[in-house]
Amino acid sequence: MAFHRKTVVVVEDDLRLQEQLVKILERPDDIECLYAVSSGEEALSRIPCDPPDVVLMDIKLPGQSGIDCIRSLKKGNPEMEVVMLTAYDEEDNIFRALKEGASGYLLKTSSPDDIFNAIRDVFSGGAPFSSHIARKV
Amino acid sequence: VLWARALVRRRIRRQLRHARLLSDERLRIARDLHDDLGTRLSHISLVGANAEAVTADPESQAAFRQIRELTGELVGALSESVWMLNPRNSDLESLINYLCRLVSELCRLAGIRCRIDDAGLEHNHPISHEFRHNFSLAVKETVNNALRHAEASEILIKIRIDRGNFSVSISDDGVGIREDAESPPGDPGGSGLESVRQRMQSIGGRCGISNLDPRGLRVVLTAPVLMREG
Amino acid sequence: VLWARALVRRRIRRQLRHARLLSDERLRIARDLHDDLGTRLSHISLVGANAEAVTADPESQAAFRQIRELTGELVGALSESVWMLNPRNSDLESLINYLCRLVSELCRLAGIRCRIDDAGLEHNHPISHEFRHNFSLAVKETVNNALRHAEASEILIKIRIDRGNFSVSISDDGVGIREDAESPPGDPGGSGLESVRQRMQSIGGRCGISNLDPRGLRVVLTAPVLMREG
Ligand SMILES: Nc1ncnc2c1ncn2[C@@H]1O[C@H](COP(=O)(O)OP(=O)(O)OP(=O)(O)O)[C@@H](O)[C@H]1O
Ligand SMILES: Nc1ncnc2c1ncn2[C@@H]1O[C@H](COP(=O)(O)OP(=O)(O)OP(=O)(O)O)[C@@H](O)[C@H]1O
Ligand SMILES: [K+]
Ligand SMILES: [Mg+2]
Ligand SMILES: [Mg+2]
Ligand SMILES: [Mg+2]
Repeated sequence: MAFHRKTVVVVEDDLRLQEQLVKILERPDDIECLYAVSSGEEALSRIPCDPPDVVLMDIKLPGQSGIDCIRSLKKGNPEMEVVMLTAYDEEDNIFRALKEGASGYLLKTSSPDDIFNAIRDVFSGGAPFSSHIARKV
Repeated sequence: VLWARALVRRRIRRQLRHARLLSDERLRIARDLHDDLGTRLSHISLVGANAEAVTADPESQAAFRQIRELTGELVGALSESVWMLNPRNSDLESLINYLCRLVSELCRLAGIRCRIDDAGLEHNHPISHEFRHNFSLAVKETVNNALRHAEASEILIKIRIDRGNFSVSISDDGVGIREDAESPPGDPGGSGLESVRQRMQSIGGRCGISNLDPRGLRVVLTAPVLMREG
Repeated sequence: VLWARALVRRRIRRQLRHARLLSDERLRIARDLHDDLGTRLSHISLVGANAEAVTADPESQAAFRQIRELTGELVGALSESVWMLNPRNSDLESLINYLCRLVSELCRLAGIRCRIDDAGLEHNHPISHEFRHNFSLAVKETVNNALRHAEASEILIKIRIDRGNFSVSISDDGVGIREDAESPPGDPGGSGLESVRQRMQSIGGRCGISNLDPRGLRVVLTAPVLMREG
């Protein structure tokens, strides 16, 4: 496979977290963070015009929730992959996100390598799941 | 007679309403708390992750890694308590799923093989918050004991429902318990087994312990499945 | 008539019992979390402090310091929620003490001077959990707004009880709010003030905002002191 950088957009309302996430994504050569937005509304107005390969989407956003956002994003661009970001394992929300078309989810406390691998894995079909969630799906 | 029945019905309705109030409240509090704490923990973890990548000093790297791991464990504890408080988890099936995850995770961390046999259980049943809470903590302590004390190479979990009794048996192939091990002379001993007994008692159940032949220990936790209260 | 009175009494007793149940439950949840998380957080904090002392790398030191501060904030948030949930804090005096601590802490962290005037209040009064919860979060958001937006050099807090109404006024000597600042064109605006209004409304109170002459903003939060419910 030819070398191709995976482009990423971060949707996270807590600006301190957003800054740290963007900083982490700077490191690997095969991943490029295009930009970050801090609400579902902003995501819906910006992402369709300037779509990445993968959206890292916070579940809990003020106003429109991250889960509602997936549906609209996927409708316009079914190819785009969405990986949910969660502060803690919350099965209800994670299942709803998966039903709306998210490819997987990541804890925000994941190691950087887990984050990078999750971004790489959505393309090789290995969606990032915890074993437990996988068992139920 | 009709009148008395109406009274009783009204009383039951009121109790149900209050039970619902309690569990809604429980979940609301927990969610608020967890959202806030979860975000703060994520922040700590991310700061640590970025600093770890930048520094060249191996000691600092190790400390940052440790901080990240500790934060991850804390988030695990949070997730667990949210699970415990969600009334939608109030049935046996979800308890079983949870126990499977818990046990495999504990064994994975300890690097010990683990087999789970649930005999393809298909029944489901509502359970109370008390039941769920005490049963899962009892299983956790029992598995932890096997991982810490048994020197086992494998742990086998059997999950059964039989005539209204839910049971989980935890067997290991380790050293077993010597007759006097539970309270060695001069040592008050651990509090784990005692709390397992108390937890099982508090939900009308019991805890049976037996050495296996030729080696190993089996702990069987059993309790009647009751109606959900909250 | 006697019979009706007995019914009413019984109903009140039952409601009280359930209110107590609720608040016990709240406290239990918070305590459990606190005990578990508190210990783990101290561990994180210690790892950070030790590593900070050892390393010579200034960037790592800064990160360790930041982690320590974040952990401290987390512990603060945790204690705060335990405070909120503890039914023993259900009176006005303890709310006032808490608000004083909260405000001075927020101002200290932001490096802004703060005066608190409670006119030597001596009354006490039981308050509901709702009251305590919503009033303190409203004060917190209002003070945070002043610290973040006002460019003030000082904040003045006045605490009063007048004819059954409890009020806290938060004044700053900063830039004030321009007429259109609450919802600038094309910007949905923050949600803080709106949630302050909703919180005050939910306890039968209100929130008054006025620009001061020559400069600064005053926000007055007022609500009737009700009997404790839980
Ligand atoms: N699966 C097992 N195999 C061998 N010995 C065991 C096993 N489970 C428990 N024991 C023995 O029983 C003792 C009592 O267990 P208990 O859980 O009460 O205390 P503990 O695990 O030592 O301490 P604590 O649980 O309070 O941290 C243990 O110290 C150990 O000697
Ligand atoms: N004390 C103050 N001095 C000057 N401007 C203020 C003050 N308090 C609020 N404002 C203005 O009112 C706006 C609305 O405040 P609000 O709390 O609703 O939103 P926010 O603080 O911007 O965002 P959020 O609270 O949702 O994080 C602020 O953005 C700010 O412009
Ligand atoms: K990069
Ligand atoms: Mg968020
Ligand atoms: Mg033990
Ligand atoms: Mg605000």
